[in-house]
Amino acid sequence: MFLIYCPYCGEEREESEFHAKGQAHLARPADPDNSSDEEWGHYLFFRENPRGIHHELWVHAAGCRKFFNVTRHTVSYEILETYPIGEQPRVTANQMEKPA
Amino acid sequence: MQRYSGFGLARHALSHHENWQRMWRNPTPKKAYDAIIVGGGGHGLATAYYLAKEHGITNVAVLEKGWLGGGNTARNTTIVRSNYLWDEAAALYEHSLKLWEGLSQDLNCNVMFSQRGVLNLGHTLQDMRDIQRRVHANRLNGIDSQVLDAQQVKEIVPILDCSSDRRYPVMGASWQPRAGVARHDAVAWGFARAADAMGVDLLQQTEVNGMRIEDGQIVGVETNRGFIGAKTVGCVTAGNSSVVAKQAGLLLPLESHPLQALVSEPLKPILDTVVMSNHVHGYISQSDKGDLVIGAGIDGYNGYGQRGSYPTIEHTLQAIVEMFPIFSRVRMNRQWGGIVDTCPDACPILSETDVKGLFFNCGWGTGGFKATPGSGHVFAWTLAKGHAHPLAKPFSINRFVTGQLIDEHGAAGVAH
Amino acid sequence: MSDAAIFDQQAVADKVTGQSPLHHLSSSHKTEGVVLEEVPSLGYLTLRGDANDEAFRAGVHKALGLELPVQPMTLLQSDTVSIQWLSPDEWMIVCPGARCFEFESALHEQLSGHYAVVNVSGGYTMLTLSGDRALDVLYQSTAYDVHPRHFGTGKAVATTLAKATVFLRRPDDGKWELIVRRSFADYCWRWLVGVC
Amino acid sequence: MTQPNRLAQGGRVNRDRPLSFVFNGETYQGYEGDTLASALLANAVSVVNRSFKYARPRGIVAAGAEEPNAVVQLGASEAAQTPNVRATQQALYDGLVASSTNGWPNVQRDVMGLFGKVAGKMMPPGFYNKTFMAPASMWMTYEKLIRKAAGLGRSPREQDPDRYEHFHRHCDVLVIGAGPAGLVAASVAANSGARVILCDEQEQMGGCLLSTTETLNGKPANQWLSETLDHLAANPDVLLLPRTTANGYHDHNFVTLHERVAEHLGDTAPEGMARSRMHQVRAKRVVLSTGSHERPLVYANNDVPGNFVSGAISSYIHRYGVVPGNQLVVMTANDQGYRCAIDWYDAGRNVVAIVDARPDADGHWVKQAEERGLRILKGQVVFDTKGTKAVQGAWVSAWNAERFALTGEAQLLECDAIASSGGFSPVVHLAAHTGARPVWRDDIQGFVPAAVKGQLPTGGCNGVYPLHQVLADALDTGITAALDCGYEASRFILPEVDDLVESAPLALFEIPHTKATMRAPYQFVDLQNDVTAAAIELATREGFESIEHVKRYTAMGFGTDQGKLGNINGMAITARRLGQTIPETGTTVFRPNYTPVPFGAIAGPHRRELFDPKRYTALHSWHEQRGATFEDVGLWKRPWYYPIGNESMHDAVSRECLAVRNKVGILDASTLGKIDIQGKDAREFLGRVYTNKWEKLGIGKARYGLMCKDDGMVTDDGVTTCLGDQHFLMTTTTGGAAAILEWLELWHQTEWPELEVYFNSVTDHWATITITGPNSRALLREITDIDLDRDKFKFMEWRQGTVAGVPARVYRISFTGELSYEINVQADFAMHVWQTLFEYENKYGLTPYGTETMHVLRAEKGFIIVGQDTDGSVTPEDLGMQWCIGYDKPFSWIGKRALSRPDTSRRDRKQLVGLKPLKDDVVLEEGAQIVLDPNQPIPMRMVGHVTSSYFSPTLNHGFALALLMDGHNRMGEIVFMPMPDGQVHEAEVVGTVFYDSKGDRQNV
Ligand SMILES: Cc1cc2nc3c(=O)[nH]c(=O)nc-3n(C[C@H](O)[C@H](O)[C@H](O)COP(=O)(O)OP(=O)(O)OC[C@H]3O[C@@H](n4cnc5c(N)ncnc54)[C@H](O)[C@@H]3O)c2cc1C
Ligand SMILES: NC(=O)c1ccc[n+]([C@@H]2O[C@H](COP(=O)([O-])OP(=O)(O)OC[C@H]3O[C@@H](n4cnc5c(N)ncnc54)[C@H](O)[C@@H]3O)[C@@H](O)[C@H]2O)c1
Ligand SMILES: Cc1cc2nc3c(=O)[nH]c(=O)nc-3n(C[C@H](O)[C@H](O)[C@H](O)COP(=O)(O)O)c2cc1C
Ligand SMILES: [Zn+2]
Repeated sequence: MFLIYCPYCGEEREESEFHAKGQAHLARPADPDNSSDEEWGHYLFFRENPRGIHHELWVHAAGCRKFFNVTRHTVSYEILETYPIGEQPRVTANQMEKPA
Repeated sequence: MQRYSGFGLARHALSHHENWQRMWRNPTPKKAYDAIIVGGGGHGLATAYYLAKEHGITNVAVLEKGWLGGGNTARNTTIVRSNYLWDEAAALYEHSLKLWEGLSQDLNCNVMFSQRGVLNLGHTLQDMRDIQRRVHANRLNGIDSQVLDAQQVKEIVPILDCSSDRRYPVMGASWQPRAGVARHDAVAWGFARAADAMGVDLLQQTEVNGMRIEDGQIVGVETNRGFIGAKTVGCVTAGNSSVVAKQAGLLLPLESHPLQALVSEPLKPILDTVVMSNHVHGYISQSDKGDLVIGAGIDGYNGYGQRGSYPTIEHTLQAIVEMFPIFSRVRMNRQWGGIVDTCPDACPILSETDVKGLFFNCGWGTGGFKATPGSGHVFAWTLAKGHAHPLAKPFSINRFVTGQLIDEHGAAGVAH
Repeated sequence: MSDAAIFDQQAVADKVTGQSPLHHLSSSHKTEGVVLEEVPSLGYLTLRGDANDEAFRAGVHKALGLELPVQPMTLLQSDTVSIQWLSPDEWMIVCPGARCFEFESALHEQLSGHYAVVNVSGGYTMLTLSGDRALDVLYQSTAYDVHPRHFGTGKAVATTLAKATVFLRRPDDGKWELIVRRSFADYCWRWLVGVC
Repeated sequence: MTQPNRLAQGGRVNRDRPLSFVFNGETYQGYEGDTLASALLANAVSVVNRSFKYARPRGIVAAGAEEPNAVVQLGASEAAQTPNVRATQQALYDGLVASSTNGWPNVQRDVMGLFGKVAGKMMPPGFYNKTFMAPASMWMTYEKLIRKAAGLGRSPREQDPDRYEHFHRHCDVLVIGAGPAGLVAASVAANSGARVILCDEQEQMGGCLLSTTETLNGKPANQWLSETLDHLAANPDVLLLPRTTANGYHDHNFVTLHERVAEHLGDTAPEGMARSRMHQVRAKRVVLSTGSHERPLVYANNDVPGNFVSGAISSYIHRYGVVPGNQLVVMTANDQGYRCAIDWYDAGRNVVAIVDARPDADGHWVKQAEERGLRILKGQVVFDTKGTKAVQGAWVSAWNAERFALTGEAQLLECDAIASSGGFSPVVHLAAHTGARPVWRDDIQGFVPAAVKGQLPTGGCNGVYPLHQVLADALDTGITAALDCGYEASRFILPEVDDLVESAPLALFEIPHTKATMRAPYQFVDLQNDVTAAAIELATREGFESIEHVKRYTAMGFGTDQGKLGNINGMAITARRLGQTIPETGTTVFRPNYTPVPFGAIAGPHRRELFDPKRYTALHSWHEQRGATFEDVGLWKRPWYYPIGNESMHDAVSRECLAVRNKVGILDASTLGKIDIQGKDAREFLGRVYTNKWEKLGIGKARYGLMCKDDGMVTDDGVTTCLGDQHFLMTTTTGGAAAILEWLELWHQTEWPELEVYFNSVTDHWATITITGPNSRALLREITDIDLDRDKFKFMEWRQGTVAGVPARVYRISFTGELSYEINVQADFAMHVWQTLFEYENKYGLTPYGTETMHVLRAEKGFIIVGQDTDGSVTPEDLGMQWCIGYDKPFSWIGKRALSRPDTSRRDRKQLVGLKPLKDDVVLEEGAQIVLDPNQPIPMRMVGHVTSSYFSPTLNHGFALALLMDGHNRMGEIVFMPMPDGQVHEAEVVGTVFYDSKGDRQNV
């Protein structure tokens, strides 16, 4: 039962106020009409689905209605950061692999 | 293999049960096998069993990172049915159901497959339309399936509250009499024991953490116990499939989510069938031990933690109490979660990959227990021949590129 | 001023009476320690715009006589109007129903560029909770921390009320305001009466 | 009746308040303050149940949550039946009625017990899986018998008369367990200014202080206890919750507490009171001061009633003034056993012997026992029990711990109670719920909680046992908790407690027998599930080497006690059989619930009426008064049809349809999703999310739009109107409203933030009243100032004005194919407008119609319903809606690319067509599957299905819409729908528009 820090409301809120929207930073191919079937299929369906550090998209549905990104560990469920759309994560899997 | 029977049991009782043999060996890994199955869940073990039994390929290892049958096989609500909507899915699950019907005898292990019937309730007009559509399709596919009205539902499950003043009254249901439940652990153990008896090496505590690929051909896997060679590798790792795929440089159209279930304390028999409701969202049966086995919904986020969020459990029990108000004082004993590998179209992947010799059997998501024998059977064929079994063909990974999805969402009621 | 199509939706003929979403229930419920009441027929305006834009803030101030709250979860109020922060670019303005168009027009007069004002008066109603046990009612209804240490006067949040959503506000020490959506009002009312 | 085992004084029961209760049909007396278990023991009721598998007589063994045997059926009435109540945790109340859950005809004489004796040997673990396979056809019969024998209590057959509450709580520090550790930690945190919740599952707070003889500040523990509780209670920021079990510890410090508000008061809660209450707590820090469970030892026949864990005996004596017997033998591997013996002796009963498995114990309690002259047998063990329904003696022998064997002569000590203590297991359950594995500590021979963020184990739970150390540990914990939450820690003066020297405990779990494990009498590990040491040995013999396999093969820990008493012993026994250590063997996974929680409590008030919100439109009460039947659409209640008198649905719908086609009908369309869209890029945005074009739509005009997901599948549709050059009103399907708004925001916020546009829901704000039919213009004209002239206010336009004196926007759009107006007014005024229209009811034949009629009328026109005629696998092209696809729009709109994928561009996909049954009176069944050859064998090749089907009173025949493979090329073909009853329906494939194909009627 997560407690999620909404970067817009500026406080932690109950998971029940949010919707999880899957993998973050999914870029729609810039030129869909000229993308291959493989590219389009990958964009639509293929996902990182990592065991460990995951960057994902959430929306504060019952609160400010804003979408934002969450870096979360998919085993411990620990939330390591939340950050607005357009920003890049500070905590990444590569970083975590290195000894602290 | 020591045969099981009532008579044998009596004989063993006389010798104080001191002469029972191991169900399976604990072998040391060989350097190489003809085929490696990654994942010792029900599907992986069934694959190994049918490889040995139907295709004579016995130089096989099943690599399991934990204990056999400890993944989703250990944590599902054991509902077995075949009343899927689309022809491709219906054919695969019905193939499986037919195998279930002789499985205890085939494996010489009682998997307690109990054909007590499954009801999928409808609570809205659209539910009923979907039910009718599915039942018509089932019937023409040769699957036993009927549409029932609320009165008929009430006759089958008198304790179900079918009154019209509920928030979502029961309008009717689909009913598959041949469907039911089975003893999940026994299924894994039965396949394991039978596969072991034919020479399959079951390697527990053996985690695959890398794939060795040469010139686009798989040559073996790296494990915590060293490299093990094989030119045919079948991955049957359910919730962890994306992780294993990544080791081969592959991305899959999967997301792993927590799916939870719970049991009540054991009760005297009170519920004789399986009742599932998609709309109110709960499903329930009573195990032979007496506990009510209740399935919850999937959690929206990705998770490998084998646990989910509390509101999901809360909502599920609201649904159960709504359908069965008499269970209000029954108590929840234990809850747990599994990691389900969900596919965008709620159908599995049984497929070759871009790596020669490397196959995946995954994406069963919230509903693959029922497919255990069928999936193993079809996947063994696929591994043995090197290309997809006719029943597996529609379930290729490639469908996500071409767009030929088999969308079982909603259409099949609850996904279990 | 945008090109938005607006008109005075409140300007009804004399004989016309409005109906609150709770007209079929009683408008107040009292039990020991709690008073639950409906305040019907208020005016509600959704305001959208850029809080970082000084002109926008100034325009709102001019139109409503109130600062635009830019701190998350704050509620600013005057005798007639209140503004509740809903998100960095969204606010809820509550005023007497009869003056709604006046404020809506004033905003359009003062604002320019990328902004929006939407009359949503038909879409909400307000419930108030007061009494010693009001907190107990809220503890049973929302997962948000309403303890006075965390939810001081002048705070306002958008959160959940049982299985509905709500704008929960604390305009003064003794009273809680709950703004609920019209179609959910019956549910919210019954829920609150149930836990009162 | 007397209570033979009740002491004349002592205990915390109120002897002035006798209570009578019934157990298995006999009436007994206990006192206020008793548990059902203490009252049964006071009355010397020894057999309380029969075991699950072998039907052996069972008695009470413990005094708390860990009790495996005393699980009873409670309730005097049918509705109040409560299965599987743990007698040790059920407070006694006057009139309590309970019975054993197993035993036929009764627990004293159980015929299954005989069967268990004979057949028990035939029932090793896994026996089900090894038998009942032949003949296969008999299995379902066998299964019925197996099921009959299973289960503990029974479910009530009537509805629960009680209600349950939910409370959401927030605090700085949640302290679970109000023993000395919890009390100190809570006090320190509270004194420091933190918001504190302190809960304990027992009727009274105090934990071990309730039954200790140790003194605090030189006074009986009770003094310090009540002072401390009073002090906490006086703090307004402290919430004290007795009778409250923390049953689940979830991620991010979310803990569920179950408070038994009225379970101690009676079968059903008193008027106005909930039976129980779930507190859902969000805490910054959670202090786990849950103490420890004492482990019994595993020896032969250790299940015979009269066998106890030693601490339970102390509890019964000190808390309830009950001594469960006269002659006690204690077996212990630590000093706890001595305390039990001393308590027994001090209560005036006889201690036969203290059997200490250690050769040389000499701690404080040992000396105390020696001072009392108690007989102590050192280096010896109790390995077997004499008796079946009650303990008659203990078989004792010297033993060799290294060789794990008995040595020397066995001797029988006659007694009527045996207490054992193998050591303590910290109550780590909650600490492990979020996935952390407990950590083994050799020094205490137990598992303690792993380090988890936000979690602070202390006292017994942390493996700290001597009271003075517990207090010091808890003080540190309280300070840490306060500091972690940002408070300055306050001073707290710990009570003075003697530092009593204890002798070193021995790690002991099972006791060898003269016979090998497989041949020895049952040595129970898990009493509730009849799991024995032999069963575990057998499991390992059969190759089950993971503790999780052992659990599942033997059912160890599966019971309602979840193995609180037996699991660690089972793990130790497994470890020994596998030749490995206990930490190598590990524990099984701990999961919620700590103790079982009623479904009703978890469901809370979200039942019946409040199970899910019912959404109502502003006109709902009118529909009700008019006798409408309602349909659930999403959360909404929509009028389905309005029967008059005894009219059937068919008749009502026919009447409503004809009224629309011939006169005028009225529909409450308020549930449609409505989204206000403003901004200079609004038009561009619409062009990206809809399949069709929007750049030219002028102010005052409306257009139908289709929306896809990026996989090319239709997801929503509706009419969007242009209100201003940069201002639009989008309508969505009723069910899709919230999802579509979120969908638009998703694209805007994540993909195209540069577009200047705002979306706001106005679904609830606008009420929408549709009047449709040839008379609609005349009707509306009666009450509007808008110029309705057909050329001034054209189809697919909107106008502003007043209707019935209410400012309104009127849209001339049609979902029926008739001349229609959709009147939008602020919802508060909808009823006025609606009622005003009905003043003309008779003049124009105004007829209210519901969703069913709406469906018939729209289907006659070939208008789709997303979700009924589509199912997530249908493209706009499949629907034949190419007219609604902007192939050449500059932006590659959502869904466009997917349409050219190999499968989506296939020509023979399933496509929407009309079906006209060859027989006029046939109405095809919705969902019916279509075949081309009705005579083929099963499995048949299906080529599509009927999506919508109705009888058209206008056309006077049935008609349908269907998705048909290659359907657009099959016009005029005959297709077949085989029915379950053997009938085959035949229909001709036709276009989707059945009525007014030119669309003249809506344009009049
Ligand atoms: C709560 C719940 C309820 C369900 N209810 C139903 C139901 O009622 N009916 C139904 O039909 N289905 C149900 N399912 C789904 C069903 O459980 C699964 O689809 C099915 O059990 C999958 O079987 P499997 O053998 O593929 O997977 P698993 O049993 O999960 O086996 C996969 C194995 O792979 C192993 N593994 C993973 N990674 C590696 C690695 N790198 N190296 C070695 N081994 C590895 C895992 O340890 C695991 O043992 C439910 C699932 C859950 C969680
Ligand atoms: N060798 C020894 O001397 C020895 C060994 C073991 C225990 N002890 C005694 O144990 C004491 C330890 O004190 P403590 O405070 O840690 O433990 P405690 O046993 O005194 O208190 C623990 C409390 O937690 C409650 N509890 C447990 N699980 C709960 C749950 N899930 N929800 C709500 N309540 C729950 C119990 O009802 C109990 O009241 C010492 O004072 C000592 O006397 C001594
Ligand atoms: C069909 C089924 C029935 C179960 N019945 C019980 C039960 O009666 N008692 C119990 O404690 N657990 C029961 N469990 C749950 C298991 O104890 C366990 O939680 C589950 O297998 C997941 O494993 P884990 O909790 O060890 O991760 C059952 C599980 C399944 C799948
Ligand atoms: Zn927010």
